[in-house]
Amino acid sequence: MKRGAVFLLCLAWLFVTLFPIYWALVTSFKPPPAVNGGPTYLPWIDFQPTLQAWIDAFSGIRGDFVRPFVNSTLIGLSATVLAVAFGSMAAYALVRYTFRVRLLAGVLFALLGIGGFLLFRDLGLSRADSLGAAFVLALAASILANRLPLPGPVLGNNDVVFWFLSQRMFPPIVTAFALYLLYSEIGREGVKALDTFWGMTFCYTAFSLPIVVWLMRDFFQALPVEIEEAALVDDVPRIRIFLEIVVPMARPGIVATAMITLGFVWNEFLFALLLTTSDWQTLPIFLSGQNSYRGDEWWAISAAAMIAIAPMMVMAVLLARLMRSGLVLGGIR
Amino acid sequence: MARVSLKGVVKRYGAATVIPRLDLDIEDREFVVLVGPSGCGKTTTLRMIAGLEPVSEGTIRIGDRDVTDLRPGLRNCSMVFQSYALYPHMTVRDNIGYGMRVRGESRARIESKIAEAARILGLEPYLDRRPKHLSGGQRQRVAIGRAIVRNPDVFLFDEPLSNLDAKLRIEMRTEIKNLHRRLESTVVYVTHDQVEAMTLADRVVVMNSGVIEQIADPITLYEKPANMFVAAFIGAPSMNFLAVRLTGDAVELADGTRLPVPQERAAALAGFNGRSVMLGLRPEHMAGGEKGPAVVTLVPRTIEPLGPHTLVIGELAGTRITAQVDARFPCRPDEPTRITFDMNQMHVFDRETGKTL
Amino acid sequence: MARVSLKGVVKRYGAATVIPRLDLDIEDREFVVLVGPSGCGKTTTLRMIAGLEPVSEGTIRIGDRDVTDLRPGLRNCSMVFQSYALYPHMTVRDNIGYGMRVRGESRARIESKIAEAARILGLEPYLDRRPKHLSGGQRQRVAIGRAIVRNPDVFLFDEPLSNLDAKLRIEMRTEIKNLHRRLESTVVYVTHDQVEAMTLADRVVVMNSGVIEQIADPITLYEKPANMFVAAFIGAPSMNFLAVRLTGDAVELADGTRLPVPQERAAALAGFNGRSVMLGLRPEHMAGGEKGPAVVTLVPRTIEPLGPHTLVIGELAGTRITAQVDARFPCRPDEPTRITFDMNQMHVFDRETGKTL
Amino acid sequence: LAQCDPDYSGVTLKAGAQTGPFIASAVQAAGQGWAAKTCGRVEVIEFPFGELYPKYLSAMVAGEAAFDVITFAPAWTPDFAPYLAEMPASIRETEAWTDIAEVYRDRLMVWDGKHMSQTIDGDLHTLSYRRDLFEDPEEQRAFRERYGYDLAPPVTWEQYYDIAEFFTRPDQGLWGTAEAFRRGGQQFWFFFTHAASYTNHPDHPGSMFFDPETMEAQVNNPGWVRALEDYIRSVSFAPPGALNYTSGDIRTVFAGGQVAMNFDWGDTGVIAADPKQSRVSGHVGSAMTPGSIEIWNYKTGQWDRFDEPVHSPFMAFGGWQAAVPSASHNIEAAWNFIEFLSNPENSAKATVTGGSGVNPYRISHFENMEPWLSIFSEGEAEMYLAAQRQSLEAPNVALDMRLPGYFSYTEVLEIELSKALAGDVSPQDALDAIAAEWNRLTDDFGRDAQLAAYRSSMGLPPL
Amino acid sequence: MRDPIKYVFIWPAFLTVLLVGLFPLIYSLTVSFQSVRLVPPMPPRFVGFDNYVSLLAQPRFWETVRTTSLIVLCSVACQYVIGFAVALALHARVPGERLFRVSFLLPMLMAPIAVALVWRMLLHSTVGPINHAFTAIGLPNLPFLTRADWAIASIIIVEIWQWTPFVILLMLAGLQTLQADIYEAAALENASAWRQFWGITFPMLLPVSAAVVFVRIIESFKIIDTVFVLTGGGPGTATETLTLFAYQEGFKKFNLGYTSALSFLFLLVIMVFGVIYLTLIRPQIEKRI
Ligand SMILES: Nc1ncnc2c1ncn2[C@@H]1O[C@H](COP(=O)(O)OP(=O)(O)OP(=O)(O)O)[C@@H](O)[C@H]1O
Ligand SMILES: Nc1ncnc2c1ncn2[C@@H]1O[C@H](COP(=O)(O)OP(=O)(O)OP(=O)(O)O)[C@@H](O)[C@H]1O
Ligand SMILES: [Mg+2]
Ligand SMILES: [Mg+2]
Repeated sequence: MKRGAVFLLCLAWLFVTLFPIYWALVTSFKPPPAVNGGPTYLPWIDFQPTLQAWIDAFSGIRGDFVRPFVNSTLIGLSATVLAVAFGSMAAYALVRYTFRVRLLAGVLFALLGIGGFLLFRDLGLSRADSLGAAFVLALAASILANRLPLPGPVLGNNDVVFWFLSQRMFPPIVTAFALYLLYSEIGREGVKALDTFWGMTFCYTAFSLPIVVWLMRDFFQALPVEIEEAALVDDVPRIRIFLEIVVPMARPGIVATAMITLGFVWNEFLFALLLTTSDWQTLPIFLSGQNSYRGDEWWAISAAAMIAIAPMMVMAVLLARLMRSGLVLGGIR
Repeated sequence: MARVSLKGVVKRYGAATVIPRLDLDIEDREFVVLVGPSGCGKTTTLRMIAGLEPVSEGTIRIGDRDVTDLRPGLRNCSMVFQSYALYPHMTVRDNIGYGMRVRGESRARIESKIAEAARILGLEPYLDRRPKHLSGGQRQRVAIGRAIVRNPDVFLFDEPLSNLDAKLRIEMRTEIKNLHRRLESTVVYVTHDQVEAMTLADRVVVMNSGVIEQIADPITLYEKPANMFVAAFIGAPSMNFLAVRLTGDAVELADGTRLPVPQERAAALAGFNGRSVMLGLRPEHMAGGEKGPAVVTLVPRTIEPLGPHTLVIGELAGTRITAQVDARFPCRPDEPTRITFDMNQMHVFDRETGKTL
Repeated sequence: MARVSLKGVVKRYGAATVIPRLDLDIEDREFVVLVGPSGCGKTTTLRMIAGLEPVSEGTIRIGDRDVTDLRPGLRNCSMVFQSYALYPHMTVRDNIGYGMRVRGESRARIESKIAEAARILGLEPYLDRRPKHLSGGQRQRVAIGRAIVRNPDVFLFDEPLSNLDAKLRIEMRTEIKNLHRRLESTVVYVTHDQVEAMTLADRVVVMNSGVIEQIADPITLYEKPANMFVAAFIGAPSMNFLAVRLTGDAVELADGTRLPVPQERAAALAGFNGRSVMLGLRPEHMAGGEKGPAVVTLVPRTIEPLGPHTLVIGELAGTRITAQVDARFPCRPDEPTRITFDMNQMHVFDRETGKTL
Repeated sequence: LAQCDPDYSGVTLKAGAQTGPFIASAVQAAGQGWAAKTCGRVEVIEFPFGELYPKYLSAMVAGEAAFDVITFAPAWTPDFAPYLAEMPASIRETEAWTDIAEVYRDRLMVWDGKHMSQTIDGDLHTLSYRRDLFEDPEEQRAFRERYGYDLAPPVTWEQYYDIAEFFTRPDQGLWGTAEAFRRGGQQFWFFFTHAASYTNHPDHPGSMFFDPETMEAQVNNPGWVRALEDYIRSVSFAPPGALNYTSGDIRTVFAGGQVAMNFDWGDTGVIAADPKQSRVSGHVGSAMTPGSIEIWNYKTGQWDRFDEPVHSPFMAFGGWQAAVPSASHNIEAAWNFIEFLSNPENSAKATVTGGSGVNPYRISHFENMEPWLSIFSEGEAEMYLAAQRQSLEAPNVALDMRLPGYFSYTEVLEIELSKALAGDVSPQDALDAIAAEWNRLTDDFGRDAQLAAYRSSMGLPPL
Repeated sequence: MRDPIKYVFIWPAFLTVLLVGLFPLIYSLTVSFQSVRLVPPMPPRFVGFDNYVSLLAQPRFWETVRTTSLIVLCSVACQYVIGFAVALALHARVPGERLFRVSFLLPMLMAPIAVALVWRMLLHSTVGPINHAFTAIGLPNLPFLTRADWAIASIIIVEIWQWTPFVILLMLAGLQTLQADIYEAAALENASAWRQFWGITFPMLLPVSAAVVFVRIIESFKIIDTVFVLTGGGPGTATETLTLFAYQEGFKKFNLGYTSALSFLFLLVIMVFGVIYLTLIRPQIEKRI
């Protein structure tokens, strides 16, 4: 009886979960009158399905989805690869080594960053140049400062992880907007960053890194250190240990993390909205444009939505399989 | 193959001093076993030798090199970990050969070394399996195989058998001993199982809280423990201790019972006459019934028949005592029983310092 | 307190039959220990009694109730899990009191029961700690405390000591035994450590692959094992087995060595004359030197001094043999040694069925 | 290649447009034609309407050559003008030039006295109604009985609401009218159409939004209040959920037969005529949006009465335009393409292509009836074109607002409108709030500069 | 150990985040103290805290804070309750569990934009099935997206639909870390399922819960896509969230200084919420660890 109730709860939630997806799917096969005349539910019974919306989608009448699709795929994959590569490396270092960062050095970085920027700009450098100069100056100064026995608290590995994570706490509009300003400044210097593959890839890499570091750190922490020590004793260089032993061992974790990252990049809207104009538009932007001048052509919108969802559905299946074998477990502390 | 020597080695973790000061010399080709209770610093010592843990003070030498600040890879030690630490994604062959490949040895040489190790360890049928398809004992042997292809100066073993079941443990013990004989290498072996220590070692180092309590060969350890700690640690069931007063030719228990001391022992202890000391006697040096001059009455609380003999646990003069008696010796809980002590085997310790007198 | 009886109990997991058919009667206030190698179905049996695992066939009775289909909460059993299964987020006090609070007992009563359990188990200083701040032995006692405040009909212990170190294990063994005596409850205790089984049990149930091999008191088990499995399983080091032929007043080894059989044993075995059988002899029933009529020459491969005695491991007629000799008995690896067998203690088994003849 | 004329082989023009099919498909189609003719290539980049302005602006401000051709709303011209390349004079010397309706040619395509852009679509609001209902004798009789005059396309807003009320019959799934009410759904143009009738005084051209002498916001004068009250009234005659309607929705509900009339850009007529999408095809009538007898005179602060209803058809949005950012590397080719896109032949084809979104803006579009017959019956076509042309040529046609900082002005407008529609604030309060913000914005942006811009956009000479 | 290789490992990530993620903030911070407008173009000038002051004085800012908080708190609370319940159900090994697991994950992986589009269709007053179902059982046609309170409720519902899977995923992972034997011990004490939940499951998962809820709160505060598509912030500004507000200011009006200031106020709001949350929850967690 109790199991029955539990099963019913699951069924209810299944319905809640699947109905909207089902609705989008059937709607994409409806002819316009079957949509506008009020809801219809079952193909062949309520209405005669048609492939028109799909034909339209593929023929590009409502905007060409192939290009955003390709863009999303390229940017998604490269950002994922970079984020997972950089993030895993950082997470690994954070698990296996200790880092000590003086708070004062961090503060110095921020102060020098702002001050340097203002100073250089007043000295007549262009905004992008003064930004770059301030960055280098601040970074160099704070690295040096970190060596000095400055007073004040010393931050350890957990703080560094938190620093990475705090990235996610910033409202994206703050960073996206700032990044937009930065990119356009750089653009004015002649290095195009807005609406470029690298611009998008770096942006997504940076904003996926916190999650990757967070997740991968847990996966690495779960790995037995002795295996690496065995290799160390065998005189295997760290880089090779990482690449040939750690990475293969953490592969399930890496795959799970990569999929979560890919999902994030694939679905991301705000950065894409702000930082792309034409060449590197991504799928969510394409989707948001499906509101039409002519009114909502729900069949077309549904087809477009299905196109955007499909790859993620495949991922859901894979992720669920990983989840079953308990691999996502590492994601918890 | 080489000598290993630790001089004035200190290890601190933050504020906690784990090893206050350690001096240890291990001869070339010697099989040294470190034993001690959990947390006494055995693993730490081993890892410092391997270079996996930096020393806080002191120097470590292997052969004629000072390796104190050398990174692990350059010390030419091989280590077998408690958890085996096999590379899970590699086959047995690759596990054994990986280090050589990294060092860039020739393929032919790698192959022949793997083949040789596999032959020695009886791993030929499993060369293409992954670790997870091996049994515990097989994994153990792979870990050893990985260590021997290196021709290391020193073998380091960290509780390699503790994950195995009793039967396999006994088998592997024999194999390791044989291996040592064949490879003629210096071995430092950590365990907290004293049977393992006794059966394997040329010399046993008994540690406690980071301090070496005694270094000696197994039989000396059993027969002439340097102090109460060693006496209690070596031998199972543990040695019994009774607070007694020495009165020339006998010892007097708290309840007034007097136990005669054999002549030669009494002579040796003459200097301590009248002193309160600790009397140590192993359960196996007791017997049921009245078979000698030193007889006490024990009220058994628990009777533990082990088959060949039976343990009688009871109280004597306010101290818990375990006696090992013959399996057929009749005794029942709560019925006072006569137990004979073999006072020839007695040990006497200083009450304050615990040192053997 | 109550009898426990399992009748025709079968347990299947899907297609795999883990327990083919089990009949077991446990008397009121009896301390029964289930032993057997890993995976033989000990835990499963215990869990079926507790109701945590449904039986596939058969009935289980506790006292005069048929509890086969009763849910665990209503069977009035207490169980101590191998992993202790303490509630990690509760203090010791809450861990012990949780069940009573669930049952809605009065606060005063709960407090007094907790206090009593804490006193019995020496847990008073730790009542406000959480499990993770306790040592293994203390956790163990909390788990027991949780079990005893319940006044259960039956206590179930699943390898409660296997996570403890040797010393603590011996202590806790004694405590459990005392507890049983004090609480006068029926206890079913699972272990795969045969020393534990021997020392604790009123009766030991030896299981193998879901089948009961023998039920007997410890000494009987040691002295009169029903078959080779029990003989090998009980006793450490394990019994030695040699394939021999019975020739009236002697047994003949594969290499032709003849060992005389004592009169009374020979008489009992007369019916099997000329048959090939298995001879079983425990290491502790051998001795170094020529001390009796049955003497063999053993080439020791390994010598393991254990302190009180030494194990000599070598081959005899193609079979590996372990002999236990006196610590002082001189022998060295690879030098043939004379070993005497105490043929009075020999066991003879059917070669096919393994049954004791 | 000999047939490339002029030869733009190797040139790829990037043309921005809102997400298709509207306009984008017209650009696309023209692009193919242009490619065949000149060997160049046109790549259409599409954005949702809401993103178009920021995308263009940010790209142009950043000086990126992201676009060679942009298609946009006239209202944005003031913000874009500094970054646009002027139309080459050669285009203005052709015959096709004079064919463009005057209001586009001389007003909307001009900023600061220069021709900066090319209209590629005509836009104003006209009324559509269902002839099957309006011409049903039963209905006519019932209407007459109830309101005392004949049922016909409304000429004043009073009639409009009488008719709307008459046809509001939820039990039959029929409602009176539909207008766009959703924030961000072209809502305020519908409101402006109401407002134009009450505030676009024939004697004071350009006084609808601001006082053209002081730049004082007029948006809270009694004419506007009345318009807002009307606009709010429309909700009660619209289908449920109408508050969420965009201009797109009102077309679908009209084509779906759920409302008796609506007013909209030319699209309703085209969509409703298409039997594939429409349940009322063949029954669509068109007319000018209603007018008013009374118009507010901002100078005197009084309502002026006229003998006949004055129609002030509203040039809502003002039709899509095309222009060339000065950052483009292909300015010449880009203008060549725009000329091609808007030449009489191509544009005529586009006006009658379903889904092109292009509505008539050339005289020839109205005069050449033939292409229209492919979608309309003859009667429908005549009525449709007549309504369009009449509106376009109406003497008191009202121009849309064009100002620098356009979005700042319309944002507060949209917000307050939505609040008023939701009943959270009274119409007067809403409009007062808008006026206050408009004045503040004007001050912020520089009153003189804004005034000059406003006068320019309304076709008034500089002060 | 002092091993310089560790810098090789950490610097790529560190630099990327510093360069792309954090450093622009410094720039943006300086902008927030200036008046920078692209439309109509005006030269930047330093205005001190003016942008902040005028924002704080603006009711619209506080309204968006209120709206966003409301959406966040309601939706996260529901996500947590439903997600936990579903995770418990899945953990109980219901039949068809595999199918459930896959399907339950789906919404989380879908683009919020697509989700919002689909839901706009579902909630549509005339062509949507939800209103259709409601009218069929005699309820009035509900103004899901057109009345302020309904619109907020709709957004909350969509948020719940999309993000409950996240809670399910992590709570399930958390549940898997719980030892079965603890429950068996409780079952032997005859504790009911209800008591087991409150006595064991809930307190033991409190740390995980706290983390999940924290992440959801932080992430929810960023909501824009859903609102953007579903209501566009309307009716009026009833459903305008902080991010949407900032977007309008920045990318419609190109009022850059103002927008930067707004962004930093936004950051402040999130931090206030984060700190309040952590101070409330931490003692609870510490009490139990
Ligand atoms: N990283 C560390 N930080 C602080 N203390 C540590 C660390 N590693 C070990 N210790 C402490 O050092 C002491 C010695 O540890 P070590 O691992 O050497 O013990 P051990 O003798 O090997 O014990 P066992 O038999 O349990 O393996 C222990 O008290 C332990 O708590
Ligand atoms: N849920 C299960 N599904 C299938 N087989 C199981 C399951 N649980 C136990 N088994 C099998 O049942 C057999 C008996 O298991 P049980 O846990 O009772 O062994 P045990 O005697 O307690 O062993 P150990 O000493 O290792 O605890 C084992 O072979 C085990 O693989
Ligand atoms: Mg250790
Ligand atoms: Mg078990």
